[in-house]
Amino acid sequence: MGGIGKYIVQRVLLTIPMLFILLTAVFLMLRLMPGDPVLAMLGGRNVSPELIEQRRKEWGLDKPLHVQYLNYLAQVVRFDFGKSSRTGRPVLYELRTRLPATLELAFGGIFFAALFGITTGIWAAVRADKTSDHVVRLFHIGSFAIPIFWLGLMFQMVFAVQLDWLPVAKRVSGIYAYTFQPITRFYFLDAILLRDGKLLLDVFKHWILPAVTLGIALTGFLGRMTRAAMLEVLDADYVTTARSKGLAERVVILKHALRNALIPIVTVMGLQFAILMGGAVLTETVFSWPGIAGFLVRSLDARDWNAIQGTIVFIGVFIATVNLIVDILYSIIDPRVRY
Amino acid sequence: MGEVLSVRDLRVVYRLPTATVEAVGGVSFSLAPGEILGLAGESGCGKTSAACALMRILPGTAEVRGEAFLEGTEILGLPEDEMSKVRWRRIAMVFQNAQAALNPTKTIGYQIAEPLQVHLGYSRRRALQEAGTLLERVRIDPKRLRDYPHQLSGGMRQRAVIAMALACRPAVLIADEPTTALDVMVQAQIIELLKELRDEYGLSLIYISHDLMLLSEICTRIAVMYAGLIAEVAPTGELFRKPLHPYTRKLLGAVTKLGFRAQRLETIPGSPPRLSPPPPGCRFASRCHRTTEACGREVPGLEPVEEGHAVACWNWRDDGAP
Amino acid sequence: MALLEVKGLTVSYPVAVGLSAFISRRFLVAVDRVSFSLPEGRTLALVGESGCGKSSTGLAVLGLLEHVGGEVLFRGKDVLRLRGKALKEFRRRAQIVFQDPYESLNPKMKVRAIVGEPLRIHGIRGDEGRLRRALDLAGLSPPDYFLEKYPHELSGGERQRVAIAAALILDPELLVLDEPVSNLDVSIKAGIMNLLRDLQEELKLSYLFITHDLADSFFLSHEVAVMYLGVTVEQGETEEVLLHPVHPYTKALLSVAPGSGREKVILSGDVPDPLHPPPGCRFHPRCPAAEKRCVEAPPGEVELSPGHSVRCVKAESPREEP
Amino acid sequence: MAEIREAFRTSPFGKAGLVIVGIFAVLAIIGPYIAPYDPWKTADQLEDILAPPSWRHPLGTDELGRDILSQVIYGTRITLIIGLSAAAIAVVVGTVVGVTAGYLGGPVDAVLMRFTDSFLSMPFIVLAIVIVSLMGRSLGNIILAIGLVQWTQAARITRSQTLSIKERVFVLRARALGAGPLYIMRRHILPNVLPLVFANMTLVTSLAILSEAFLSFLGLGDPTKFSWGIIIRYAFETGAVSIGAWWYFLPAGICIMLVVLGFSFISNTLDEALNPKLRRGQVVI
Repeated sequence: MGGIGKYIVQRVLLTIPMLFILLTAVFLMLRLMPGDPVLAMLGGRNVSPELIEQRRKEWGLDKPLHVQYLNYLAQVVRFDFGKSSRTGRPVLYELRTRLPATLELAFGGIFFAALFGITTGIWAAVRADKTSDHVVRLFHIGSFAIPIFWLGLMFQMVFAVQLDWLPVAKRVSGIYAYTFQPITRFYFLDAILLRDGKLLLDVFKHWILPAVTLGIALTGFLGRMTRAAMLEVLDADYVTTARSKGLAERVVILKHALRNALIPIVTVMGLQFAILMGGAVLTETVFSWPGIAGFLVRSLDARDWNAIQGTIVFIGVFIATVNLIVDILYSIIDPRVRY
Repeated sequence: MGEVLSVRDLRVVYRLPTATVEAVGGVSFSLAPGEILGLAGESGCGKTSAACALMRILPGTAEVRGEAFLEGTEILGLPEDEMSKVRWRRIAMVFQNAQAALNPTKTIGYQIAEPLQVHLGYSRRRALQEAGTLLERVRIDPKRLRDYPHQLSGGMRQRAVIAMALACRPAVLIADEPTTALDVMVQAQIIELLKELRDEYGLSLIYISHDLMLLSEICTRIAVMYAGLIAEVAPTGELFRKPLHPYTRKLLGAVTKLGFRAQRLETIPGSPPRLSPPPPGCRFASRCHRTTEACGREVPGLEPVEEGHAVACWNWRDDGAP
Repeated sequence: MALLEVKGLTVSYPVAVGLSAFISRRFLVAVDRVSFSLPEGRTLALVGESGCGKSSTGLAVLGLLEHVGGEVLFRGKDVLRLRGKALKEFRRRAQIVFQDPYESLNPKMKVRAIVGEPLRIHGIRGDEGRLRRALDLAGLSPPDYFLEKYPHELSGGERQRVAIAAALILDPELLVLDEPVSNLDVSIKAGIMNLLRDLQEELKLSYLFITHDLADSFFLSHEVAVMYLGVTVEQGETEEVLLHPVHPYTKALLSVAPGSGREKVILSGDVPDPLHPPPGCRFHPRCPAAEKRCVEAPPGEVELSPGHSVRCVKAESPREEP
Repeated sequence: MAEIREAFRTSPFGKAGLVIVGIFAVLAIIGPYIAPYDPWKTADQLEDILAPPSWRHPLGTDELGRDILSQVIYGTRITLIIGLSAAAIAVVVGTVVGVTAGYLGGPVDAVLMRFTDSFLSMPFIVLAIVIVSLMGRSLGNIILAIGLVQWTQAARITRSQTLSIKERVFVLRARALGAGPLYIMRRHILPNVLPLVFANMTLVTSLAILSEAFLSFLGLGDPTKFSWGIIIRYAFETGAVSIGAWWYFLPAGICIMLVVLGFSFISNTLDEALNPKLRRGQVVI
């Protein structure tokens, strides 16, 4: 199994140039965009030239580009993104405290996407070209076509405002906002650690709508992929062989077809994660969810330079890491991957 | 008596959205114990469709008619759950592309052991043990049970597929172009192995190939198919010595031979008829060099000529030996 | 003087082993110091199993590969060193026909464009007559029927004839035929083989005929070179080599060719991985007559009779028939 | 071409897609002439503020008493312009990068693809947000931003297609004839890649329309125009959800969904026509 270790090391090494390109791209984008970033950040017309110069110095933007670049890299390596001008706290602190919220939402999204997407995809492939297949495909395309924020608004209106079954927004109800001291900031985990059943229920009620919303946004992609991959596998000779060996259809599908169909699905999972984070921006905005994406949007509104740069780099590194994990996972399910 | 498999008037019709294609148009043959019957023919002649029909693994668009008695039991009309007990246990198949017939994410051992567990109720351990024995029998190191298909060479993969097919000791094995994708040397290895296994396990084989020369090396009898029908069937030696159907003769004349440099090779003008629907008379009539009025009117049946030799041609008598 | 003279031709391919391809590159030697000559109007067949380097040799001769060593003299000029106009002139005089007519024709182009393409590339004013003549030569008549068709509207044999027509339109002297009939049904293949022979006679073409089928090479070639793992083990007049083989590999290969009528010499195992070729004679691990000295050093080429040479130590010291 | 026509003929989804997109295209062209009101015209009377649908205002009014039906009709043109132009930018950039990387291979390919990968690992919405908020909220900038973040997919698809065509024997044959790289790209690679590019363009258009809606919803739309996303943004800002003003955000959302659905149907049908693997029911002979 030394092979896998070597593969992982190689894969990690390959991630480095990618991160480097990403960091450089972010840097260039933020510095070379038309328009003066300082002016843009200060956001007003009536700003004195002195203030502009002062800010420019403060942010090191008066130095030559390559010096700025090296400073930036040095910062990033130390995970030091400076202070947020909006909140006054270090950007890294802001991101760290918000990450659990985003992760809780993202896991929910992946969970529901897999639940709706993979199961319906398999179902559609097995019943290819029957009416149920067409219905499922329509559902897949439909879930892709619905603007996710709009879906969130609809859910809010139906389940929160009209039916009053679930809360409209936020992670917990108002009463907990002051009494509840988060430990891990993963609220599910916190509620369990605190042995507070009511809190757990409250957290779940707040979580379910945003998680389902985010999940549906991904269902279309995942479902279509699953169906296509499954169709291809079901057509393969080895599936015919498995069937003719006398295996029950359930065994053929679960043991022979599914694993092979999952291989291409896992490869796109990494890309899905980038889409998921994009979806999280919208979901967090709709549901006032206190996560990283919401933080980015508010930082943009406030022209909070350090926070914007820090958040983008953070998200990029985060997604690259997830892609890395997905790739390694892939090499484990597919024995054909040569280490 | 003593026939393992007897097929009567087998027909396969594909009902496609755009057309109805009669891929096999009424084929009858029988297989004696220990016999190796060759099904020869060019692409599209229906040889694979016929084989898959016997295994009952054709897609839903295909309609199968006729009868096939396997060890006395009619299998084409069996309910699917009965058939799934017969399939692989009494009649198994080796596909052309061994790479595709093996699941890339399961070990060779797992795949050979599977039918033993399903059909013979072996425990996992016993099945794997037996799989090891089978691998050894097809001359693969039993250590390779744990290998994945991509770790084997092309020849080994095909041998593993043969081991998988023979796991339950079936009475009949259908080999569909098992060596077409392989080199001659590996092909020779596989053929030698199949002959040995036939003797050892008392197998009967249906060997499908487009290569008449290859069939002459392994088969006891050869049936030449054309456009969904058997044109001629004869013991191997006899077919090569005394081919009667014009198609068989042309085919034999078209083959390049070692040691005999022909001035020209026989060619067959035109192309096989469309089978949607098939023409009314003899299907070879449009390409035949001697046709009579009967040829365009009615399909000739297989007419026995000698013991084991039959031909489907209206004019075989007039068309003296070559 | 020979039309084509190949001296010490070596072809290697860079091998990407997983992700490490970014860090280090290794080379696989597919063809190792192969020499032969092809006189005008004659056919040399390169035969061997897949991976023996015969196709690489064909492509290298046309200057289509990178990492090629040695000399390829076409009318005395080294193709591997030709550039610019001289290279283009060579490309006009040497053409290739590939194995798979489904693959070698651009599906988006009509026959007119495909056959006319060589004229366009070489900036020759294409007149209709030239197109028709090429189609006619390739046996596609009437040409008007074919000119406006797309490849998918043609049968396999017709497609291969289109490929041949496109190869003939520039009046070449050398044709590299890379398994031109391997994917075709017997009856269609026979027509193409006849055509190739007729064309050679009519146009005084020289063929480099690459094939895995010994019988085909027997039909079409004047000389044969047998390749194994990138090395020519035996070459000479076709009848000499294929009827009185000397090298143990040639003998084995001939014996397993279907219909050869020889006693089978079935070599066990597979051809070794070309990345790690065995030391000494490359054939020794599978050779039925191998001895100690075969491992020590690669055998030199021995000329048994004028034009018939073999690479085997047993032939070097002619004590007995190896 | 024949297989594409055949695919649309046999697929009800494909036909539905053409019809939906066709209707909205017509609406985009003639919209301003048939809209009942000027979408910017505010109400004179109080009862016209946030009024539910009525005969006077079939889709109700917003918090300033502006007619929502007219906003939606005006929005059609803006939405389609953004969608199609952004998709055009994305597909042109993507195709150039993809074909170049695929055909030239080697280091050029490696660099371009690493670059594409790093783009892919950035949520495109996040990138677009940053670009628009830095460059300003104008129609042109929004188109540019969406185009610049959507090209990666087109690049990947054309690259892999180029790679597979490059290995096809007919390309080798052209090389054997002495054809240069430009000739091969023009005569052999592009004709085989373009149909896929075209199919991809319909998909990217629907993604671009969604992206525009996302940006507008996040408050980054062009404030001088009405697009469907902006209407929903205004509804969100007004708190239409909590006061139950469903007519404010329902129509625009349904329009987005329909148009995206239409383009997706077309793209699916094209995919199936061009990718034989997805077709079913072949004969086994």
